[in-house]
Amino acid sequence: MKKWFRLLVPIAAVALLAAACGDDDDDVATTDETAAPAAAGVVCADPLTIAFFGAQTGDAANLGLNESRGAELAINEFNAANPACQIGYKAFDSQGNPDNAPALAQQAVDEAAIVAIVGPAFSGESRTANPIFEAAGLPIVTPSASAPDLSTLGWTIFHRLIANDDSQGPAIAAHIAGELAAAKVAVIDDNSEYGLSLAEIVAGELEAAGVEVTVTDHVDPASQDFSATVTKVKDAGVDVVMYGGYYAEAGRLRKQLVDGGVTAGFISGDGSLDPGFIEAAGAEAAEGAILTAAAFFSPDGYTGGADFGAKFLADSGSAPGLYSAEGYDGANLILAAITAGNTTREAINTFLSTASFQGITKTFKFLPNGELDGPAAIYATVVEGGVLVGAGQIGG
Amino acid sequence: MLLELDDVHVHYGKIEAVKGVSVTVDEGEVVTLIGANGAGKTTTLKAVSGVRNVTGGRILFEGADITKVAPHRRVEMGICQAPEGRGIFPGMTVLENLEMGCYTRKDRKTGIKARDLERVYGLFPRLAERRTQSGGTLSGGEQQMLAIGRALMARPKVLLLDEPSMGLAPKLIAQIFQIITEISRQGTTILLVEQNAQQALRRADRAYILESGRVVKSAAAGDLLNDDTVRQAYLGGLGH
Amino acid sequence: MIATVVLASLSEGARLLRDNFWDYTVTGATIGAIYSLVALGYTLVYGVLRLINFAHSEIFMIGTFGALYATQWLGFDPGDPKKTGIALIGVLLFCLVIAMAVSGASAVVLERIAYRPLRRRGSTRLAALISAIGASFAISEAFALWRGRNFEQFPRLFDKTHTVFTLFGYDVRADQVLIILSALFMMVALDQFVRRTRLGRGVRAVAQNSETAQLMGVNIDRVIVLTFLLGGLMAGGAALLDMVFLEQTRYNIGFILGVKAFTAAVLGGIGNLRGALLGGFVLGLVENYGSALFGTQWKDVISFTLLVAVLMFRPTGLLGESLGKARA
Amino acid sequence: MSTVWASVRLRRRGPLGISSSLQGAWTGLPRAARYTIGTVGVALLYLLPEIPLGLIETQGTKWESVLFFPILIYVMMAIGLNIVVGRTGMLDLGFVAFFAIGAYATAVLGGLHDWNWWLVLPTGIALAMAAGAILGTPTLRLRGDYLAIVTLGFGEIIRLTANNTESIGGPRGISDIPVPPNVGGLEFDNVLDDRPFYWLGLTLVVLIVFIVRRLERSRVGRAWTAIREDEDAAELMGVPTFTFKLWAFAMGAGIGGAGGTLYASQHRLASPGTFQLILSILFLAAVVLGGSGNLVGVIVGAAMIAYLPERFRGFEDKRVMLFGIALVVMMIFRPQGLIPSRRRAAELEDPVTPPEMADVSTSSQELAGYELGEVFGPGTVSLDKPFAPDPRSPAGDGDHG
Amino acid sequence: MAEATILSDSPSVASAGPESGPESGSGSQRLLELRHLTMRFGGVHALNKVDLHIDRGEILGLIGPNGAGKTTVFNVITGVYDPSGGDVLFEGRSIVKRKRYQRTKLGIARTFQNVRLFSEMSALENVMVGVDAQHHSSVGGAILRLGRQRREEREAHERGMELLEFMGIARRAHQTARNLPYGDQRRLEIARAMATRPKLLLLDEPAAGFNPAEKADLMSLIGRIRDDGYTVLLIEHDMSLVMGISDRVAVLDFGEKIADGSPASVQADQRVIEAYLGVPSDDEDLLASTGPGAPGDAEHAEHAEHAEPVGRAEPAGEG
Repeated sequence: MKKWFRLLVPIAAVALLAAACGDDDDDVATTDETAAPAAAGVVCADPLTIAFFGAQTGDAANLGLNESRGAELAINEFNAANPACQIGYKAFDSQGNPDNAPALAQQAVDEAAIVAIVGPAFSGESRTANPIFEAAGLPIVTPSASAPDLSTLGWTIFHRLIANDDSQGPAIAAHIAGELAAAKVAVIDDNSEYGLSLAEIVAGELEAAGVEVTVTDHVDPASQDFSATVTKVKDAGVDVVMYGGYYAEAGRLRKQLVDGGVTAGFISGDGSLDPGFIEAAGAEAAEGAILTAAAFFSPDGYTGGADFGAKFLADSGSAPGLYSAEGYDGANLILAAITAGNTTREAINTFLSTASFQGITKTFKFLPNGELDGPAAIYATVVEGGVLVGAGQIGG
Repeated sequence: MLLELDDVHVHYGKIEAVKGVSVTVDEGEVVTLIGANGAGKTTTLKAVSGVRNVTGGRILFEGADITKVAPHRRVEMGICQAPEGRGIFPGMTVLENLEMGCYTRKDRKTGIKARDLERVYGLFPRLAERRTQSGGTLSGGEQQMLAIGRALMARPKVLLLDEPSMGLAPKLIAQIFQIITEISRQGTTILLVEQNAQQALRRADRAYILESGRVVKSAAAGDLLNDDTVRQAYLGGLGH
Repeated sequence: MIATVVLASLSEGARLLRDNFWDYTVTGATIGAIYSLVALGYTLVYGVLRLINFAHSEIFMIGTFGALYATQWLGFDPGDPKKTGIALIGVLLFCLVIAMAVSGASAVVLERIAYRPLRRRGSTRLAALISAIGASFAISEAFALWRGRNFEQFPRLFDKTHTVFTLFGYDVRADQVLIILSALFMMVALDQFVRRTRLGRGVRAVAQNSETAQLMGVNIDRVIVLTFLLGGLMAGGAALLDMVFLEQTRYNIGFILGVKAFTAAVLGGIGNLRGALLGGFVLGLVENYGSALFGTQWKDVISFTLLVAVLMFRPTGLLGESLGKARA
Repeated sequence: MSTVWASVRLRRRGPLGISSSLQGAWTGLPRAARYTIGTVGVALLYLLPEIPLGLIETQGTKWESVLFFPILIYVMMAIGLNIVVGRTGMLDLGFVAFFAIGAYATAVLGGLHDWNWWLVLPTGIALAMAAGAILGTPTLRLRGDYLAIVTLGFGEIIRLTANNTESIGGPRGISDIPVPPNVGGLEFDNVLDDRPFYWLGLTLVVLIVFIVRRLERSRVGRAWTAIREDEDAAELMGVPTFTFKLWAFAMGAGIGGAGGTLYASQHRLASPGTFQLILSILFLAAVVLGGSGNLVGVIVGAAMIAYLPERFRGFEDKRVMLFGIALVVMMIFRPQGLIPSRRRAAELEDPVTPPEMADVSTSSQELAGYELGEVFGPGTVSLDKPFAPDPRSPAGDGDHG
Repeated sequence: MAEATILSDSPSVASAGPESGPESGSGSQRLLELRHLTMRFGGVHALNKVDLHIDRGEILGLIGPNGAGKTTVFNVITGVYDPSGGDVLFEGRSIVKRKRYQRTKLGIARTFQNVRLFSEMSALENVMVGVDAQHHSSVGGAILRLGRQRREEREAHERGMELLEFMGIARRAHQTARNLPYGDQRRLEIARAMATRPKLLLLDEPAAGFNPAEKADLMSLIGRIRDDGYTVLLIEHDMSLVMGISDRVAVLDFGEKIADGSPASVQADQRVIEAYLGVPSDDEDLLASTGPGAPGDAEHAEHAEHAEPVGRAEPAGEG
């Protein structure tokens, strides 16, 4: 854990520096339609609460905490600026487990003060919780549930703050086929809903682009030893290994591939975009790996996020991570709705579905199915010298 | 007095198997406990060696109260038992089984051990022949010899023998009892539990008759050979 | 249609296995060696107490943290330069001693807290099994609270990519040689200890006939502690080797490995030391070969199917004897 | 018979706890009174979601939802597993497999093939029973620990196969699952109201309890218990042990399947991630915690196992650890479970004259044996070996050489 | 009263099936026949070409020194062991291929040397398991409480109570078997075996651990069981008991039958005396001491010395 911090310190320092050089405008919501919270402040009669839904504990807590701290920061800022409208915050800790989600969702729905949800963080829990939110008309903005089909299930309360895997997958494939100019590719996943979906999309796109996928394999994330997969990859002599899954296994796989003598390039999706990847792989083996996401790993990549890292650190005591900025934006989006005078679930949902809002990560405007309107940006991050370095947009 | 049982009670759960047995064994004696099945003989012996908890009364050894002493400590003090059913370690060789006998001995110098082994092999030449054979493959008689020999390896002050004649051919029974007499002659005190009353009474100095967990009679062994109490307690009163 | 697909993938798997046979063999044997060492702990305790020590996996996990701390105490960081020669041997031995000591000690403590009170009360073995499961939860979760739920990295101590020798075209790596050899050495040492020494005889005696063993002056409590200690030491050894091999650990790392090691112990014949050795290697190899043939995602299915198949035909495992009956 | 496990110092206490005296009071009541109390009790269970219970209710999660899952589902699973473990004495570490089969049957038949829910339920149960029989046929001759590890393996095989099979959704699972048609005021399609599911589930549980009671008090139940107590003696007394073991497995599996069906319909999702090994272990813990073999006991045990972690969500990360510690402490101080089987309750009787062998054949057997079958362990009772009560009796068989 | 009921339910009168009763079935007086029965364990012959028959309605005493193979005979008859050679005929038909529980259904029941009750069940339930052997209702019947199931359940209960009464332990009906006094456990075992409606009842040392008074009770009880029409094969060490009650006695030694005949003729048989007392040896004590014995080698077969903590060494002399 401590090393985790050590790696984050330089990032945080960069963020601080950026903040110092940036302009002094603290306002986050500046669009044509909605005015920034006025100095006089928003006045609201009823107690209102914004809830976070996702893992706070358990194995998947990292991502959940990244997001919830961002949301909390947004609410704290709002409350400081608007003494006459104090917004409550509550976290529902699903541990990322779809089995736990319904009872929690029912509870959230039952609490009248909760007017909107930031989350659920994962696609799996979305499947069991969102029908409940839908039935109750409780709007959600999810910063990270990326399964493409979530927007096809007819949920009117669903809003996704990032591009889904249907955008990320082709971007990765295009990058492999184009930039990396690979002829043979191994597509490996962790046999999870997220990992397998992403891997399948990438493999399909690669085949379509005429790149040969010579190895497909599914590793067991609970298993420590991936040597059978390494042998398979070695046997095929591929140019690039694409992995769909989460950072701990991605790092472990990368390490074992390098140890086994595989020199192919390595690319993985947003699940792997975490400093934990470098830790797990070891700085040496991690070097050069490409990790993509529909978001920047560090908020200073965003135009509006210059001082976000510093504020985040000050507020929560830890550095921001992947989707922290999206969590922050999500909460601000809801706060913008409240600022605009919407205090019921229905009104907020209508606001979310129709309004356009400038966050620090992007401009949010949603299609009727809850997906973002406009081109989806996919960004790459590269491991260089043992740290994650932004490498710009690769698709969208 | 080498060994003394004073009003010993033993329970199995709620069932009282031994109901206040008092037995004394003097140094050099052969004392036998006889009685029908279920009379509490074996349980009494197990209480002496400590593998059964005493629920009442005391056990004294060389004057010290050993009622609460752990079984392995009692072996160190010089109480060693050849258990009912022999308790051979089937996966160990004869030699290893014998070595188990001196498990607690502090003087594990090879010389002394070799001398003890020699003594046992002297008493039981068959064991010497089979020393590398595994215990489970021995015949019943050989196992009994091994059990007694193994107990002797501990150089016990008192040797507890539980039904050494059990399941043996008459010829072997005779041999075993001859050896018991020999062991006693060499100076080891023996407490013998036996169903074969005739043999036991012939070989022992004194005898206790147990019935339903109680001592019903104790006397010099010879006097009991033709005693009616023995017949009653042990042979049963039927069919005459 | 499905049959054709299956056959096609099988024939591709067969080619893969044929072309990389020694690769699969060496990597399978490496993980198999670790399975074997952990399986010894299950088998020892089972042989003496007839208890599935469900928390043994946590003893292993504690060992990995012991090894990790040893390197940290020596001042290693994941990025540090690798050691060679005497220094390397010294570091490895130091970590081994610490891992074994930590695992051994926790196994003894575990026995004292979670099993002995039950034994004293004459509990059923089912109760003991539940207690073991509870202890397993408690220990691993305690580590999760203490160390967090993320993986922690073990530093690279030496150049693993270095090829020691080439086996039919497969470059055998230094860490693989180290793991297989040291595991074998530890297992032989344990086997000899149990067979040749007085204390080992005591363990065997209790396993074969506990009451007679008591009558021979064996302190059963001490033997049981010794059994847990030996199992813990082996798990500690396995923990260091696992850290050298895979270089990361966290609170629940023991769970899957424990299930596998227990499977290996049953496969070889639970209660049988040599069975654990055999079972571990067989499991490691079959898993790897099966992964090649059917795909990695079927790895665990293959292990458990193998287990069921073996038990069908040899209901007491491959070697089938209990610890007690092992011949000298 | 003395294995080391119990050989050392035995201090068996009669489980004279509150529960056993309560049990005594209960059995002492007249029949009518018992029926009345029972009916009122069941009625109260139906009213549970309606009565305000204050602090008893879970705080962070909705009480009505928690009542259905995990509490009711766990109860159902524990009742099923109890037939296998508590009644028949076979250790099953992979019971989650049948839960999974029930859930997937619902998902595939109801979701992919649009079967009527009321047809799906019995089919799911039947499929789970068939799976139990299929698993049982080759494995039931294994004993004790071997059966345990094989069932554990079976549970994992089912989960991994589901995960690897694309046609049933692979890791994504199947999320388009039908709910029961609305009946009267019970709107199963209202996702905001879990009470209809709770009531439906409770009705199923009542029905299952009724069936299991009848089984337990019949020739079948006696055969099960006889197998648990002494399988060989049972067979020699004319019990077709294999058939009845298979029935036990199938009945347990069927109840597990019913649980799976209900769970999948309510969660509208069947995905492999749900059916982890840990669930099997929790179900087993529920059975043992409540009092293996006792129906009321396992119901209470399951309710506790499901309820406590939900109630104490405040402990968040610590609750699994506390649960583990609780299991250990419980096994140390009350190994017979919260509400032990009636038979375990101490009985007063006149003192008897016990021959030494009385303890050899009964009490030590009970003390040393795994409750799950008296002779436990490799190779103890196979037909080619003598009938030795102690697997390790030195002269037990002549093949050590 | 109890006696009368038992009588009415006894195999000779009950019309449980075409095979029941000594007069029906094969019509022969032979109930059980062992032909050249051989049982080997490893290289040891536990039984060597044993021929033995039991006629309907008799009590056959089976005696022999420890390790002679008596319990092995029981185990082969009941199917615990598959014989290495020879045949077992029950009512004229070979049963060696039958499963154990099927043999019980055919009408063979046994008790055990060491009591093996279902220790957590009540005494009544133990006996009911025995009654169940001749019943057929299974899961479906139990759930639906079909007529047959109810009838069978009632019968099991009634017959169980009758048998407990017959054995004099009816007051123990609702006590857990484990908590019964030892003597009652032995009686319960006999009741449980009788509950299966056996045509042939195998009793393995039923008097082991009994005091003389109890033995006398048991003797008269076995007599009554025979009088009710059961056929009894009895292993017993107490010579006075065996000789007093058996119609015929067979003697095994070293796995071979060495004598078979009336008690008196067996007692007079020189080979029997030698088997029991041992061949006179140089030690004169041998003749005086009357412990039975068998050379050790046969013991692997029956491991009698360990699994049978009881029932040895009854002096043979006074029978």
